[in-house]
Amino acid sequence: MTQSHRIPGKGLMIDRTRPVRFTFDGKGYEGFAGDSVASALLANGERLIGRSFKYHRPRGVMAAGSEDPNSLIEVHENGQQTPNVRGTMQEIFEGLDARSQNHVGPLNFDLMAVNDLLAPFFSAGFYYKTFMWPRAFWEKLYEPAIRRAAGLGRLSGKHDMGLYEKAFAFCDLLVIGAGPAGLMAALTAARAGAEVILADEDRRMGGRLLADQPEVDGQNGADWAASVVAELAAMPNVTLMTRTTVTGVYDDGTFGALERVSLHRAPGEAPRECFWRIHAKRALLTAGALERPIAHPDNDRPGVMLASGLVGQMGKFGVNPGKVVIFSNNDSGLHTARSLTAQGIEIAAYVDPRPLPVTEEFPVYAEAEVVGTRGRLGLKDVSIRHKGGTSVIAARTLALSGGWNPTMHLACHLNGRPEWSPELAAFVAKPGMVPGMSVSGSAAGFMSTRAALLDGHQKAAAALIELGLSVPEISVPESEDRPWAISPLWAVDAGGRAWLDFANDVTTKDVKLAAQEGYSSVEHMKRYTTQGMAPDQGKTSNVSALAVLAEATGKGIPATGTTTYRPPFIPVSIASMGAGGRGEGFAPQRLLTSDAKTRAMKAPMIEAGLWYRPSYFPRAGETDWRTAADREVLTVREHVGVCDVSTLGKIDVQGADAARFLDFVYTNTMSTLKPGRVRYGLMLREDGMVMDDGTCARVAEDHFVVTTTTSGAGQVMRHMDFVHQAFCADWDVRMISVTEAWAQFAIAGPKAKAVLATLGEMPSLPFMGCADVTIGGVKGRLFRISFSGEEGYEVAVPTRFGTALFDHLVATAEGMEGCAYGMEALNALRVEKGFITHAEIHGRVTADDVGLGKMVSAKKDCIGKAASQRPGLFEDREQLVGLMPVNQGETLSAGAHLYNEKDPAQREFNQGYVTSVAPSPTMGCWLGLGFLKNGRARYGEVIRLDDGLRGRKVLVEVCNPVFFDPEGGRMRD
Amino acid sequence: MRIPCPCCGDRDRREYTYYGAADFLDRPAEDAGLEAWDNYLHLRDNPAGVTRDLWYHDPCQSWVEVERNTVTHEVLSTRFVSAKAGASA
Amino acid sequence: MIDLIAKPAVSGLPVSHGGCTLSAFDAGPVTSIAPYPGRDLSAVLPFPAPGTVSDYQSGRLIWAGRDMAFLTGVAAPDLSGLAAVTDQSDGWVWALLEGASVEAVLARLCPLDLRLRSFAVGSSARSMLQHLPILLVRTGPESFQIASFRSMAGTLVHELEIAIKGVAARASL
Amino acid sequence: MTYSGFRVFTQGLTGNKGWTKAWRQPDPKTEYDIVIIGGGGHGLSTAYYLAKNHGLKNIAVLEKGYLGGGNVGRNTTIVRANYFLQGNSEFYSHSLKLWEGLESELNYNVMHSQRGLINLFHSDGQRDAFARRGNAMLAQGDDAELLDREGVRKILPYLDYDQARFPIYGGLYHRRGGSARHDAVAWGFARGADRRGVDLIQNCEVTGIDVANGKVTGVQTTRGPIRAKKVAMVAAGRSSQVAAMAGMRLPIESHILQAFVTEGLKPVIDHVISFGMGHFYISQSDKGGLVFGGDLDFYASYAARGNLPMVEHVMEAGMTLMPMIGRAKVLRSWGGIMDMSPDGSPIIDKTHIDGLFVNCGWNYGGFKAVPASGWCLAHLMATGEPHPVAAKFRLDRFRTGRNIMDEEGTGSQHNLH
Repeated sequence: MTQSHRIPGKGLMIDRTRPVRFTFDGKGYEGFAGDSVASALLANGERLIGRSFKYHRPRGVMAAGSEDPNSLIEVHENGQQTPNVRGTMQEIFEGLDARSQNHVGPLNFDLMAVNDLLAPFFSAGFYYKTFMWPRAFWEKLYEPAIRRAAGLGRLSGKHDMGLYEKAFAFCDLLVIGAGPAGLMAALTAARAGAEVILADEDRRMGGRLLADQPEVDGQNGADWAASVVAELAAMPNVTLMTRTTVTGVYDDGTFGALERVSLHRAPGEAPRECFWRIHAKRALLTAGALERPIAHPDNDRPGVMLASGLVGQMGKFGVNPGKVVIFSNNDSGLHTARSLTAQGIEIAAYVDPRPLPVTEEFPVYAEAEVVGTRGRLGLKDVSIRHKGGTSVIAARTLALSGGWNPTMHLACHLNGRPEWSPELAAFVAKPGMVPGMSVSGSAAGFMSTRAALLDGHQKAAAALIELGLSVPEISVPESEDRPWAISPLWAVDAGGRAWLDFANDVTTKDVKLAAQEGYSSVEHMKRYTTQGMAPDQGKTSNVSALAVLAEATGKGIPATGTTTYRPPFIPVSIASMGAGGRGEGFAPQRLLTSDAKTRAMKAPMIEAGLWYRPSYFPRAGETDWRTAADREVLTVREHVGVCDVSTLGKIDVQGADAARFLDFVYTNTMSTLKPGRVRYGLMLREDGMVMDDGTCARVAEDHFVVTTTTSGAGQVMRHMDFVHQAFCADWDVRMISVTEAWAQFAIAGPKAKAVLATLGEMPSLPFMGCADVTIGGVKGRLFRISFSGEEGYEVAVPTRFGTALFDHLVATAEGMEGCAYGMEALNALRVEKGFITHAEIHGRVTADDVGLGKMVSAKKDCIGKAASQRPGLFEDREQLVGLMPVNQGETLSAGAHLYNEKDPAQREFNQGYVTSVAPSPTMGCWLGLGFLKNGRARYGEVIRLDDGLRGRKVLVEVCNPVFFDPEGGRMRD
Repeated sequence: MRIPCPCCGDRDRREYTYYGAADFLDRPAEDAGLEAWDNYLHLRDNPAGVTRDLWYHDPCQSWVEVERNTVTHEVLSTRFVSAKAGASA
Repeated sequence: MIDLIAKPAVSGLPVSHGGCTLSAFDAGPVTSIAPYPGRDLSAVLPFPAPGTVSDYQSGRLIWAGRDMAFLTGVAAPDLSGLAAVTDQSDGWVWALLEGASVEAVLARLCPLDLRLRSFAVGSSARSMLQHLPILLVRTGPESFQIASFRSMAGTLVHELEIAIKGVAARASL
Repeated sequence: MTYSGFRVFTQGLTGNKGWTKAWRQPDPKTEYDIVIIGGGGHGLSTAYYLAKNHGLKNIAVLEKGYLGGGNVGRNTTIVRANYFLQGNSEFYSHSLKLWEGLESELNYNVMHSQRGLINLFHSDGQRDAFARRGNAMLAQGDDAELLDREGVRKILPYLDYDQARFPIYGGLYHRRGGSARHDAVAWGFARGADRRGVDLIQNCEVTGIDVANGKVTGVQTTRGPIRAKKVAMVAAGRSSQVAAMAGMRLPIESHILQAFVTEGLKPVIDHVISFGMGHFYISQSDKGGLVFGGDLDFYASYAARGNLPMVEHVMEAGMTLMPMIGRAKVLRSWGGIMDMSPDGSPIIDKTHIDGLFVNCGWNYGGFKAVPASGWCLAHLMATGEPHPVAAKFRLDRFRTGRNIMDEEGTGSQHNLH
């Protein structure tokens, strides 16, 4: 019968006019709109929902919120699946496909349940003591078996293409949890005009007012909550965030929060989840309290619930629990028994270890304990040990109430440690653990509704005063104000296995064994038994487990202390916190003005920093990169080539002290440079190693334009800002990046001047000269510099004209037997000339290592100079050399190591390594650059390039790194 | 974590680049010797408590000296590093 | 004689979803002005305080970072000896974001408190939009101008469009 | 008591009542030959090898909190020998060899799993740098293979090969790389040291280091003064504070490194994957959780917790590399305090105080070093000479510029980590 276990007329959250069909393990069920998977299954009489982690014991729903340790399911849609979803949190929608997880064979006959029989051998930490022999069996046999058995749900293995988002929010007061204290606090602050964010995990605000529905202000508490929410919703200074769990507290009033935006709907256009970064000037933690079970033998069967879970499932969803036994050590359990009775539920027994001089409408077993249960796939009966002996009582539901743990986890996220409250038998937050945040309501141990309402108001008032706002007149409504008392009972001593951590299958025996073996600090116990490490993060088990440990060690609970509470409060998907990162979103893409044209020419693009640059420009018939690159190189050497070099960083440096400043950041002297001239510059880090290189053009007396490498641009700008602001802020110098303002193209080759001539009247520049020019009426800049060794120019125009200029240059060059060239050719050209890039200046080399020691001016200080002169940097260093194969046909490879010809390829014999290689059509062989011990003294020596990784051994001759045109005549006139 | 930029106001940590202890402002003379440079570049008090360190507010390009606590992450004060060099702001 | 044709920084705009529209606009000439230490520019132009925008002739001076403002819309006056001046007209892509949900859209990308109370009309800020550097100006209760590096125009539009769509899609829930 | 499968079986039959303590809980004596400050992985392994390799008996390890409570119990458990600079190369190679025999050495299953480590690269330049690294590994006698894109795809079919922002060019495969169960390493060395007579003293904070005439004479602790002939500072995460007690300033800045673990999942990632471009690395624990992390939070801190910008960066890197993990949920996060040395390489050395030794500067990589670090420090303390594989881990290398080992090439100065 469908929805057989629904109480007529009950269930605030469900809409009985809207039936919703879904499947669980392929079987169709009907629930109502507003149901969770857990409540809908319970309403259909299903108690078994999953299997435990280690012993594969049958497990049912225990709670009504995110703390539930048992109801882990997979949610499937369109070939994608989400594992480890709490059945208590997943709202049902039409067509929802929910499945149980972690079993072999059907859920009700899990073959892995054999583990339960082997439990004596699977004690805490057993795996540290075995599986050690033979050694080779670990990776081959033991570990794969353990891995297969472990784990819970499954990922699909397919890319998660769902939409996720992140967002920022700001407020004066963040109220975390919309129960009685939270609602009262939000109302108080909102009426004071504060900007308030009220966040609640549930889809409807009210917290426990929706579950046990006490009277508030003369009406049902749920109705009172609805009226407060309605008032708040109408106020412009209030933001209500439902289905939103605050997951972590970070520094300076920053909170992480997960909003389940559309998980309650069939997949559509809206984001699945949104991860919020909320910055709040003040915060109130009103997250309530979580009930804990009592450890007694076989307390883990489906049908055993937390009393609060039962009350929640009844009040919110109208779930009918059948005949109920309640086992409680505190007054809220007794209240629940009375309340259920009043609602017509049969309480078969109320069991309490305390002496209780009460007469009730239901059987009360005082000074009694539950010592066992039966029912393989669902509870059948409960054994109660009492003064008169042991009674077995038939029941469908056993509700446990072992007391309440205030939900103060968030208050501990900044390393604060809570303190033990003997009255509450629980840990509570201390004031000031999170600056600007206070804890209120039952999260602070105020157990009655009236006390929570009052406290919420008072804590909000205190926050308002701190915010400089006045506290509005507001009457705190009347409500139940029952006293509450508890007599701690953590575990029933009656033999058998009594569960503490239901999710990870940790029993009292495991905790005691940890203590017995000396793992007696709470951290050791947790790590040895794995208690608290399951998806529920020990929400229902941590305090009980450490109490059992404290008893075993005799240290007492306060001295035992808690483990560290860390974010996130509930598990948070990687996709939500990583929203925007998928695919291209991880980092911005920077596109050249030549990008479209380049791609149209079918050039494969490669990443250069955040930029995309062409690798080569293939022509018809060219089947590989090598053919194209060789052609491009020879074209540059013989005719002319065009290359977009706009990715190089360009920094505009101006002011009367600009030259003086550049003298300080470059190793060489820029102040002697004449206007209209360009100089190569080398920049060190303060540790003396080469940071970057580039050119420095003096475009006017007090105006320079310096270039950086593509990847070094950001670091160089920061560095120059630092040097300026930290050491010479009073100098007349200002810097700004102009990288983006100019599109710049290299024109290189014997016909460069001819190409240039098509741009209009161009000045005749000497090598390393620069000038302002006008191109087609547009102001531009012309530099005569060369990274190819040929006569070379770089022409720059405002970026908007870059596309047009590139098109023109390529067309013009092609008309002169020239071409566009890409990074492969650029690399070959510069290797032929021995020009360095970041492959050589990789962060571990000095100016001297790359043969530029003389560029560190002796006449002045500069950044990095002092450290570069340390004695150890001149001993036994590897120096930049050129490498040519002895046998011209052989291929060189970068990353290979260098050895003397006869030495083995072993570390002790290492002589250096290869940084760059290129096939050189000019020289007719591969060329390499590398670093070799004492290399400059070894030109002419034959050594071995050894690339064991690629099985390559090549004899190479050490030579000057400038292979081609060492005099540089081709670059000059 | 939030750090007040002296010109932009309170900003998220994600807008900053970190640059280590403020010792780095006290640059020795070129010829101060190995010990002085070792002290400047490498050796650190590295206090568990109040420290002064350097942050670059990337959006506005200001270098900021921050006084803060390395144990609590509390930010106590901030100022431009240029305030020391005696100019600008 | 070569004739260079200018190309806009961005294509594919405007885009509009759920009452929020992203469009490109021409900021006119843009000049960075960075006064040298101790110089007073007030005789020439009203250099804006951090986070503000001031009017200059028919253009605007937008505070754009430490010791720097962008003069947009008009040519820069002679500031020789007073300030470093560079042409930034081509360095940036400018976009206009308008509509009732602008704050919600920007809240998905920018770590600033952009609620009207905190970021009034006429405010400017340097910040970031997802991983892009931006200059932001509030031009109205429901409109912002956003400038970012020109080479990143595609990413700028892409990020904003995702956010606009995401905010719009929530209306269907 | 010796552990074995048979013992697990017989104990299981008798209610597991017979398991004895893994280590004693002795009170401190007034004098030891050697006192080691710090009961983490490195301190415990130092004590173990002092006893095992050098026959020394009268040793105490002083731990402020509980054994293994620092970074050895909070890390992403990667074990590898894939360094390329001389100095590091031989040391980590030695350490990996020790790992390979650790279970039988300690009679404790540390679950060292050589499932293979793959470092991805995303450009020709990165491939060249990794080739250099791989050749260094081969030259050291360790294993390395260079995979191209298709080679990576065969092993890791679930990465996003089509649209990742930084396309996968290939990877450096280190088959002997893998992971281990971090706590078990600390506990295994603790139990081994204890069985050889070392006193492991928990909840004993060192409050002072006694020096007379340039020679160390003992330590002051919260459990009273303890005399000692030799003292080793093995307190990564608090190195600067401990050294300050001896009047020393170290080349160390303390930084936060966060790491994350998801809820348990059935096996889905069978290797250790390192995505350098996104500063992201990931593996799956035997228990089923995805264990992953990223780069430093980048600010000096002793708070042992991090902030959201780096959390988000790590998650975004995961999503760009392998969007199939999107629906895995992060269960816990933590922040470890890293001893960052200027060049990113460690220090195992004597100090200017006779009898006082320092072991610090492990940066992000201390876990895999645990066996060799103890082995080498024990050697130095027992013989007075640096062990050959740790000979370059000198304290004065920054001052002299000699043998700086800056693997990342970002600069041998603190602010450029």
